Amino acid sequence: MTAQAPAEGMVVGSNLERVLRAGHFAVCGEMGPPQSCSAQAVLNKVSLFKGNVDAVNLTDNQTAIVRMSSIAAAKLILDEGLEPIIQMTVRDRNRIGLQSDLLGAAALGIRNVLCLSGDHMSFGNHGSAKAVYDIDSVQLVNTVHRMREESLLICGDGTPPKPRKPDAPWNNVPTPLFVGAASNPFGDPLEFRVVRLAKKIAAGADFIQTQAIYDLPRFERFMAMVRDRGLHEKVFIMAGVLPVKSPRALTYMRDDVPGMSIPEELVKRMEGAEDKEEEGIAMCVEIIERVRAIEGVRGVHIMPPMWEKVIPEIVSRAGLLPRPTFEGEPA
Amino acid sequence: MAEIPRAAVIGAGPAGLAAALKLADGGLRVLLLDAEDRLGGSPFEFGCKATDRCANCYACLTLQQIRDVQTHESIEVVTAARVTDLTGPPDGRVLHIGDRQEPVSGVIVATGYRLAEVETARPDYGLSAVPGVGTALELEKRFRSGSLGDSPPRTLAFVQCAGSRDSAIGRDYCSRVCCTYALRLARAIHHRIPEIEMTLFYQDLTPAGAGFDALVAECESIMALRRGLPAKVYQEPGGARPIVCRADTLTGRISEEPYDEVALSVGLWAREDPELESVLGLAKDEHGFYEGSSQHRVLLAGACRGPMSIGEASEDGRVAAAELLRRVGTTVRGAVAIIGEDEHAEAVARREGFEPVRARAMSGVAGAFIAETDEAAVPVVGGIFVGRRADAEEEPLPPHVRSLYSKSGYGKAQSARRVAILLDFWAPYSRIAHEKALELAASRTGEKQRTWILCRHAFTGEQGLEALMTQVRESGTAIIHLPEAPEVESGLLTYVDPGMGKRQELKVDLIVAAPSLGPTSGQLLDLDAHHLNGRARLGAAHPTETPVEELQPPSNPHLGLSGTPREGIHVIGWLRDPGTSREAARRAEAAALADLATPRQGGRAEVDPAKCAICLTCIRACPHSAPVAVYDEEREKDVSFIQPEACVSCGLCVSLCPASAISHSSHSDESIARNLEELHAE
Amino acid sequence: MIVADRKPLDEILEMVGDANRILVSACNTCVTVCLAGGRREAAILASQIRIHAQEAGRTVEVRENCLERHCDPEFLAELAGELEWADVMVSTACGVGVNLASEVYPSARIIPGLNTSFFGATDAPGRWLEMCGGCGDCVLHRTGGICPIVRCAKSILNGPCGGSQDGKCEVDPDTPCAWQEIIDRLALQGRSAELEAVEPVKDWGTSHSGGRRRRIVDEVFQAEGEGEA
Amino acid sequence: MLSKDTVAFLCANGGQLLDAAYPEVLGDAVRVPIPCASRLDVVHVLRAVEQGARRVLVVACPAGNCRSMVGPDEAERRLHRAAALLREAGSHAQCILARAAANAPEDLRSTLAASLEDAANQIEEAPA
Repeated sequence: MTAQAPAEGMVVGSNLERVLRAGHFAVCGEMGPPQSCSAQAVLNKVSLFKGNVDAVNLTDNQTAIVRMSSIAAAKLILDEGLEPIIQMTVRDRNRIGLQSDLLGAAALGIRNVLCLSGDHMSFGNHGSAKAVYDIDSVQLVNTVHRMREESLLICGDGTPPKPRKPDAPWNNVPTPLFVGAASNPFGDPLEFRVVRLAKKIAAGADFIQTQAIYDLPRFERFMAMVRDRGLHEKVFIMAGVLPVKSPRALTYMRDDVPGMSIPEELVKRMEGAEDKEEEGIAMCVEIIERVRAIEGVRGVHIMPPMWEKVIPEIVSRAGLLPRPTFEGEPA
Repeated sequence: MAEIPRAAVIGAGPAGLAAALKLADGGLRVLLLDAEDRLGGSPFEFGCKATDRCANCYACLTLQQIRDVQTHESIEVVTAARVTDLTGPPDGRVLHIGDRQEPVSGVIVATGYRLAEVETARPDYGLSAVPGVGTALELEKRFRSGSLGDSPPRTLAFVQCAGSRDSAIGRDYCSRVCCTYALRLARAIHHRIPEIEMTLFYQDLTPAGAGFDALVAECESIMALRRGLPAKVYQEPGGARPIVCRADTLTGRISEEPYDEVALSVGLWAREDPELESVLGLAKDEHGFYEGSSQHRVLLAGACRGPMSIGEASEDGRVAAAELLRRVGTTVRGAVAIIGEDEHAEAVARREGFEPVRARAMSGVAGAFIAETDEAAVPVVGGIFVGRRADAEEEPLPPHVRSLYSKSGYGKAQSARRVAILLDFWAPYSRIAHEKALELAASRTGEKQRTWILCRHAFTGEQGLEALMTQVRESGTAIIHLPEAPEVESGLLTYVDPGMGKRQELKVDLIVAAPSLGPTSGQLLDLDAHHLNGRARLGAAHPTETPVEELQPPSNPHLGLSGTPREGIHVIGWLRDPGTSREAARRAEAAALADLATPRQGGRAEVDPAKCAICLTCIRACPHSAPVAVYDEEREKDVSFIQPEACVSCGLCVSLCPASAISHSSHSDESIARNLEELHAE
Repeated sequence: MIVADRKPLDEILEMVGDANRILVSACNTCVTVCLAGGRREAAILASQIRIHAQEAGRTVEVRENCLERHCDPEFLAELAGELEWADVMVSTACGVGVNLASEVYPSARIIPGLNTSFFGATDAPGRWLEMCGGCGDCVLHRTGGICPIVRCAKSILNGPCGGSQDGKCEVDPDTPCAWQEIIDRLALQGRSAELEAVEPVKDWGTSHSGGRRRRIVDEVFQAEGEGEA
Repeated sequence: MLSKDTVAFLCANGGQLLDAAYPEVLGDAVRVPIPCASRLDVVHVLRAVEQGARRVLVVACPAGNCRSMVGPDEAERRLHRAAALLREAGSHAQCILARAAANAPEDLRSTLAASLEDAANQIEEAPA
């Protein structure tokens, strides 16, 4: 499928942005960089995503476990022709480090960034690390937005192309990044989740990826509140889905992952299934079909933990193939 | 003070010991006499019946009282003493103790009781004749020495009322303490030797004080409690075990069951001492208990007046002592706050020489109490929180049921033809309800009138109630025991007869029942600006207002039957143990007052304001609310101050203070360090 | 107040090393109130040091004292004589006290007996909770009196994060989520709308990031030399 | 049989009375009278060990039988802390809390017997 990219409102012209602005139902995948410097480990997975998704999230030291930098991993897949979305948490870098990495990522051709608080370091393998949390995720969204729209850093300085010379006129260079933020429709308190989403939009978020959705009624309530405030027209909301291959994975998320809501009938359904992997895929496809029908949901974000090989099947069974392609270079 | 002759106390059991201490603390010199060659009276024989918790039997307090009289400089103890005469004019009485002649200002008789002669009174119980039959006291001694545990019986039966509640032998009164004694002993035995299967045979379970319901419930889960006393206990033919033969009062069936051991709960009989009775002019009731004396300033205390528990006897001793002190005129009294409505309490307060102040709340700590009346704030020496009046607001009863306590309910019930009186179904058991029901039944003498009393328990603990119960039974009132409340409709009661197991219907014209009575609405407030000459800043240990329900004091022998953790605050009546309207309840009020008039003895905790960091640790930790924050003008800062009257000198704050700013006058760090030096003294 | 915790004895003993004359110096201010380093705790530590030496077959001499405050040089003057005698001083004051005592007595070996933890308040007898991060730029008026800097594990100014569940923090299910508390508190005060505004990035320059902080009251402070002028 | 290396802190309303009536139970232990178990001071326990005690015994009242309400519980908490402090300091002194009313020597005896047996077991288990 080839489509003409609508130029209207386009800010950076990343593949993801073009898909969304063209009104397609977008599909993102997610990849955890390796706990080593193995580039091969990253490259091995590229084929699973290519042609099946519009962009791939590269996690930033997910669950506070040290992994290859998301920017480096992003560059590796970018070179293979796969579009990355770098995740960026405020846990490990202060405003200097964050802005420096944003400039660097954009320089490498990365065009999408997802701003996060990050899992607390007490969950990871360096529990005794010093927390940074200089700015929070909402402020990071605004930082990226400002670097792109106003070519300004947090401190108010511009981003000139060359080192500053006294009295020399220059034009600041904007940092072209399509900025996203996360939203958890299942965190407490529910009403405030929508307020916080609004704050992220006000801060400049272009797209939203949600926490993995299992509890559809609650997600529907959330989306209704989103629509009541007209937020779905101000931001591209992509629903998170997470396929599982065992009931244990569900109960683990229910009991041990903060901010998750897992209906009991799904656990029972997985427990009763003969082919658990097949059931997990079927369940995921069903959820994609359900969320796609909800007004205001503009795409889906598939995050199979350590199970990337299932992506092609899910995307295909959910009727999301082929993915749109665009002629010409991004604007 | 030296001119006042000594007061004599005859009998050094709990009543006599308590009386002696009270008199001595009140400023009199005391001569404490006992016929035995040791102090302690009957409770000296009893052991501790605690499980994981204190059983509240008060027996251990006797040792404390003995220590206190022996170390009190105003008390002389004479054992193996025999009172032979009381001579002289009213203002110059002389007590003769053998050859010794001692001028006395007054005499308190506290000679206690004796155990029933079961061998002769109830030979059919086989005591001293059938192997395996003994008294509960003997059983307790074997339990304490460990010999019971070394070779425990498989089955053990307690038999209540051996020698009491038995008109055939002229003892138609309840000994009041034996049910609680046997149940506590059984619970203690179960705690240590759970494999013994125990059964207790009783007529009615007689409560003694707060917590009885809980004790019964606990015992029901560890042993069999069976209504109906044995007719006899005899030796197994060809065997060695005692056989308990009885007719079950619920089912009417006769059973003969062997037990490895049978323990008889021996009743309390009046002591007989013709010489003493004649010397002191003691009048006796029909059962031989003392009722009064014809002599000037001869007062009675404890179980010589009738069966009572150790705790009651101690309180009774204090009341008698307070009375004697008042007559001798040595005590300083003050105003006392009465919180909750009770004319009796006020009358008793006046009788005891206090000025009652009817208050809605009180605040402060001992030594600095303020009673809040509708008009003013009045300083008082203490506070008595009483239960509410019986005709005050009540907890709701089921429809069609009138309150036994309301004037209209009671009045209608007097004239109606067929009346059912329901006792402890919608309210915990109370002796006052029982008394009222019996009075109501006894007043219904009309020819066509019929009365049924339905209850879970029927008790006869109070003297006089036994006879009343017999009277109403004989005049045709049916007393029906049910494990749970009957179904109630208008004029109709339906229940399952526990004997026949069949549903029964009872048609009546009126149903009255005892409702549960809510507490009085008084409050104990915290310190405010009135206190400690306006210096008090905060007393943080308690919320600013303590509703009286929350003042429910824990059962604790050291607090007596009315005391609370806060010195000077007593809780009595409905809030504590709903007794009858008879004398015992009045004496509990008097005992509470008696405690207020005596300055507390013992050491003190004291704060060094220079070291105090006003960290509030002591204020928060003290269970007696003795420490308060006050403004120290010299240092221009808040410091902790321990109100001496409120302090019980336990030393808790001394050992907690992080600034080591609190010292203890009798147990200082230095004196404890000296004790520890003994470690080197090889 | 400053809330602190006794260091494990092993750590203290390692710092004390083979010193024979040991002074344990307590502080009668915050650390007394939080039951970490007052007279009593100093006496306990001294006793432990003696018992440990005894078990090891050594003899040490331990003295104890308590100053009103370790954070004022005038009170520290009391230590002069004792420090002449002592090989080492274990301070059961907070870190402030250890700093100042070391500055006043630069040649003395002064070691910390406590780990200084936080600025907190008594929540219940025997429990203290951190309440303030001392960031130098207070925002409590905007957060209903609840400090997001120390009460939120991620110091989020636009909270809560996605891990807040049932009012609890994702880091510790026993800890309330500060942002849930802020939301509830502002709702109680009818100020929920205020939370819609994006809180801008914080200036940490007033906090520890700015290096050693100082506070001067001109009215009282006299710079060196000024006094004589 | 307790010897002089045992220090017994005795509450005035329980332990002291028990000891007066049944002195054989505590044998030669060094008696330290305290007004209530809540006067038990961690510092005093440590001092006792400093002075050579190998065993510290506190005789407190049974639950619900304390004149000051909280003495036995307070004593238990403090003795617990003292035991931890002693272990931290490398001492093997034993800390025992007995709850016995004044008229319950058998309760004190059985607590002591159990504790002494525990101590004996610990010594046996410890490497030579």
